[in-house]
Amino acid sequence: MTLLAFARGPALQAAVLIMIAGICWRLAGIFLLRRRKRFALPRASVTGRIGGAFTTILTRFVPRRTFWPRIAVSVMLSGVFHIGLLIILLGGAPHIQVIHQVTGLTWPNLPKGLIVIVSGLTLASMIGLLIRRVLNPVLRLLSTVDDYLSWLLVFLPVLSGVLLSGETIGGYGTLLALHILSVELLMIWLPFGKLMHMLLVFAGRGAMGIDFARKGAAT
Amino acid sequence: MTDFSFLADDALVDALIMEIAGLLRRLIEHGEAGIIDVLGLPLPPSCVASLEQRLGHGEVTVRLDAAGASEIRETGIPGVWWTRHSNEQGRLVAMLIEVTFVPEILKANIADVVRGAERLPALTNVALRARGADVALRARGAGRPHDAS
Amino acid sequence: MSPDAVPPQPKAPPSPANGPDAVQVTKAWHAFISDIGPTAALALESCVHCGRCAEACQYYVQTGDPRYTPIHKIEPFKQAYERRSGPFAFAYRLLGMAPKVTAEELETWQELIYDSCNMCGRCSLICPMGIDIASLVEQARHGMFDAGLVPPDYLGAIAEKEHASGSPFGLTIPQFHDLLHDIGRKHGVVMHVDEAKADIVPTLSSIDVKTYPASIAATAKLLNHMGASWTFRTDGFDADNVSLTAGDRAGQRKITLAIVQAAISCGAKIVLMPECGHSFTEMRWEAANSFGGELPFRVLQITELIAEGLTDGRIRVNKVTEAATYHDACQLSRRGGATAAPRVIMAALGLDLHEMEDAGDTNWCCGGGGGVALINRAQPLRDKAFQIKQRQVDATGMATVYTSCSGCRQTLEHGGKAANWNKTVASLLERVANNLKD
Amino acid sequence: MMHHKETLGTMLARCGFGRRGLLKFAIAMTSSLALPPSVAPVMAANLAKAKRRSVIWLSFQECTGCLETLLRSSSPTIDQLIFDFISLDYQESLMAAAGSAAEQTLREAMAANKGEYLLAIDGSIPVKDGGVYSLTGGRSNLSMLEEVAADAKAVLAIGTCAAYGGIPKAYPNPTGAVGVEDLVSNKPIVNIPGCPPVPEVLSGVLVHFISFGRLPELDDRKRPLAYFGTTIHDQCYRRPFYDQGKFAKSFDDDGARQGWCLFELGCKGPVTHNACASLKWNGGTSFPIEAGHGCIGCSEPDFWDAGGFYTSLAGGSATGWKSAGIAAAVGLAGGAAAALSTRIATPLEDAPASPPEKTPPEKTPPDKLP
Repeated sequence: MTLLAFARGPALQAAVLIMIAGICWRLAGIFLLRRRKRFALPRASVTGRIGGAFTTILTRFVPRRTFWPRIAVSVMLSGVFHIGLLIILLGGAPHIQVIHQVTGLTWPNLPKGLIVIVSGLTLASMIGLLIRRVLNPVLRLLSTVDDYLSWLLVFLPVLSGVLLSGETIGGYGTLLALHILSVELLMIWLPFGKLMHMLLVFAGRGAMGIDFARKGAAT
Repeated sequence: MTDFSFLADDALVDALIMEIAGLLRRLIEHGEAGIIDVLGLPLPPSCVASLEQRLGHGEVTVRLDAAGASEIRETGIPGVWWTRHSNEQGRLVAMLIEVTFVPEILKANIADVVRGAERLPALTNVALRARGADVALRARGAGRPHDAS
Repeated sequence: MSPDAVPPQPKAPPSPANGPDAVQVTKAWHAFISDIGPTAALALESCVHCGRCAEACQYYVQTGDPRYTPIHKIEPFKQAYERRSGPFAFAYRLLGMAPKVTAEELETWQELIYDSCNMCGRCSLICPMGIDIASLVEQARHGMFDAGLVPPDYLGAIAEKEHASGSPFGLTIPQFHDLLHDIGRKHGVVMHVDEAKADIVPTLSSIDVKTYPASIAATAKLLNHMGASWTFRTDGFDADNVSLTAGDRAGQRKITLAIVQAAISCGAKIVLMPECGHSFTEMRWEAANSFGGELPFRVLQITELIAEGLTDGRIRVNKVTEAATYHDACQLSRRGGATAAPRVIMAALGLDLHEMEDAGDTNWCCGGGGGVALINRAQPLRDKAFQIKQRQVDATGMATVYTSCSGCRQTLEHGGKAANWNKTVASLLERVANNLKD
Repeated sequence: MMHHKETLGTMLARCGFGRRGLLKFAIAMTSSLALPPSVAPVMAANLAKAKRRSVIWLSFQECTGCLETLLRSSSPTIDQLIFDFISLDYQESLMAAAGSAAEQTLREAMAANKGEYLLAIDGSIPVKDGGVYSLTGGRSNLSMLEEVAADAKAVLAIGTCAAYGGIPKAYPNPTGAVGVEDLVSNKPIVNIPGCPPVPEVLSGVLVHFISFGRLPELDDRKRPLAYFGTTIHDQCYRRPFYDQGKFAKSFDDDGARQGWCLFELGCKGPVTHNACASLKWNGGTSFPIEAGHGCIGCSEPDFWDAGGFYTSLAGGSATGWKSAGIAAAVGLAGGAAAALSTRIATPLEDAPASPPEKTPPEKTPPDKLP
């Protein structure tokens, strides 16, 4: 059993199962709490519940213009990071291959050179985010071990991915194994820490969207 | 084969020419021969072709038949030889740029010369008649050079 | 039952003299987690510590003190949630990851949860994760109240008095009855008080009773002009609901249900909320939940009523030649969705409105809402918040700033006096009442 | 007949190959062994003077594929003759003798060249149940290996089976097959994996051994670095398509016809160390990828169990839906338990006052004033 066979075999299966169980556990733990019935009559001129949820989910991707000056750095860095990560995951040929294996969907991939450039930008933005988290007094006050651990568990896959695409140290086999193992660490930690925000972001914004749309208030 | 022409050939060609110049200077000053194993270098075929074309043709072209065909050609630069060796299946097994007065392989090897010398006496008319061979008497076909027995 | 759950019985808040001890700490986190539904749980679970909410909060923006980061204000209660009712609560307790909330912690957090938070919801608007931090602070206040940690000077005191007597200033019903008729006589307005049947039951903010009686008269004048059948109800008039801002759930429900019962007993079709922010949020969106069913009447804020009256002709006003700017009350516009009504009114009045920067949904809070105006030691913080509003109004170059919330009006006036600011702060209701066209 | 004292040079001359042929062969070998060109004359000289080197070839649990490919019958070439020169003293498939006579030959060869003969092995060695699953003349390969390897100068494990256990070692490995390196530790071992291995690699190793008296430089898996230092992927002529992200999606789509990269069709080139892409097969004719099929990684240990030949390296053996379902159920149960315990711990104490039986007021439409 080579490291790669281990990474693509039992380790992958264990990570997937832990992630699925963890996600279901956390979501069930949240959504099965007692729900207070809301009796107040919604405002007449209001979009429906689904409309409200979607508006907030979409509009919160871009902060309101008036906030930009004060959060420009945060928006820029996290924007480059998230969009970069999305391009890597949805544009990289091997990633499409994995998605195809799981879902059967496939689509044309971006050239590897472009993906490497985007990965470089993503790494840079992540380092920027880390520096900001350490230096900014607000972020230093808020940050917990989970923030730094989650940062690391996302940084390692992107870094190993870049090294893999360059096929430099240790050759393709070892680098691919390390890349997959680092993703598996991410998958294992995902449900229990900050990375769960990948799912909670939609649920959270949706919940707020529904509540505020009911009141006809700003979403 | 994929066309690699888009790669910047000139840089590679220039580098090789500089190396050949270095080997030539060493040959002139110290009499030391030098060899560049072209097949061993990760060069695109277009670059090898433009180098060979740039070095040009000299006065000597030798065809060698030994364990497959080989061609040893002096380039336009005296002392710089372009050698191609193929094996019995005709596959190119080595391509060299030899910087020397005359490539080693052209010289007859002492062991072969000694064996050749032992065979020579057998070719005289007296030896042939002694063996009752009527071949020479008919004096029609001249003996082909490597007809050993 | 989790081992150390204490059967909660709401009673008058204990005197906070000797500071919180273990029992009160338990009551604190128990009150907080007692009504956490999926939405609140989602909010507590999805914070990614990006720090953007600080950039929207006037207290961080003006002081630069990271402690005023909105999400940080509920940190001890978030830990309590994780330890007690989060999905992985058993793991947090087992591994001791979220430390137990300590008494000292609660005490230091009092200033963060009360003095430096108007529950204005501007942070909820910037949060990329869609966390309604304002409502979490409100829930945190439930905990602080149960632990007897409401700032005593004088939000705690007023909340106590309101819980006991039904009015923040402890007015008895007869005193209040006479007061209304005095205002009617002084302003020459027919007052309807405690009539058996009426279509509209207006409610009052105690700030108006104390400082702006003219706006009470204006309300009466307006309703008479409309020819509607209306009456004040002394058995259900206090719109303020200081208990809400203090975190006293029992008091909040008692005050709210008093209004509901009064309105039902006289068959009202509309309960009218005065020029006040939190009262509208409480009555319009929360009262039905306390009532446990759909309210048998509509709840309208006074600006909504005027806007509707102007559009269907029941209210007619004379044009005014005046230019002014308008300050939105957070609970009415951002949190309440009634941003449009004042604009309709000012347009009908022909008032030349110069909107200030960040008007409407993303307005900066006046600094007085959410009970902060009733906390003396919060004065420096309020002044800092006021500076933003001062800059914004000065930028419009207008001499007058209208508003539809007496809380804002009083806070802006006090701030203005302190900074000898030569602007007049006026009520939109009174402007309408003084320009009715009979 | 072989003259024991004869040198390779005289033997080649006898077969019509002069020293030029030998020098040319040495030049080709130096290039393929990635040695500096100046080494060629030295190698040629050493080869000429090289004395007979006895080789004993033991075939264990094997399919004779390695033997087939190494001793092919195409026109006699120099490396073919070198094989003859090394006087393969014992090879069950090739030698005339059989049965006890064959054993006798083996013992004689071992005695005559004690400590000097090369031991070439193809096929894995089953060790389960005392090695009973592969016997030669009633003797287990296990015991034969121990005995013969003891006096060998070096051991050549030819083919993935001999090197790493190969296909017999694939799960569930009923015979307990292992590679030579798992059993022999006190001898220099050269692994020449591949199923079958590239023929030129063996001649390269032999020539290096004969001309320099020592084995070529090996990597951490004891493979000659000259041939196994890079992966197929590194030397693959389709690499530009890989870099441009042009992948064949099926074996007969237009991408495949244009010779695009076969990564998505399961090619294991990137993780397989071998010289197929540079030396190619059948005298440089072609190699699997050039023929349009992905590399299956046959020279890597446990290649048979390293995921399907047609699942791409990027894929993995994902969990089945059933086990995923179970995991989800476990999660939901845990979450539900947590939520339930919270509900119990926080009874609805502020039950709202029961609303009076409401006389349903006629519904005023929300927008109209009374």
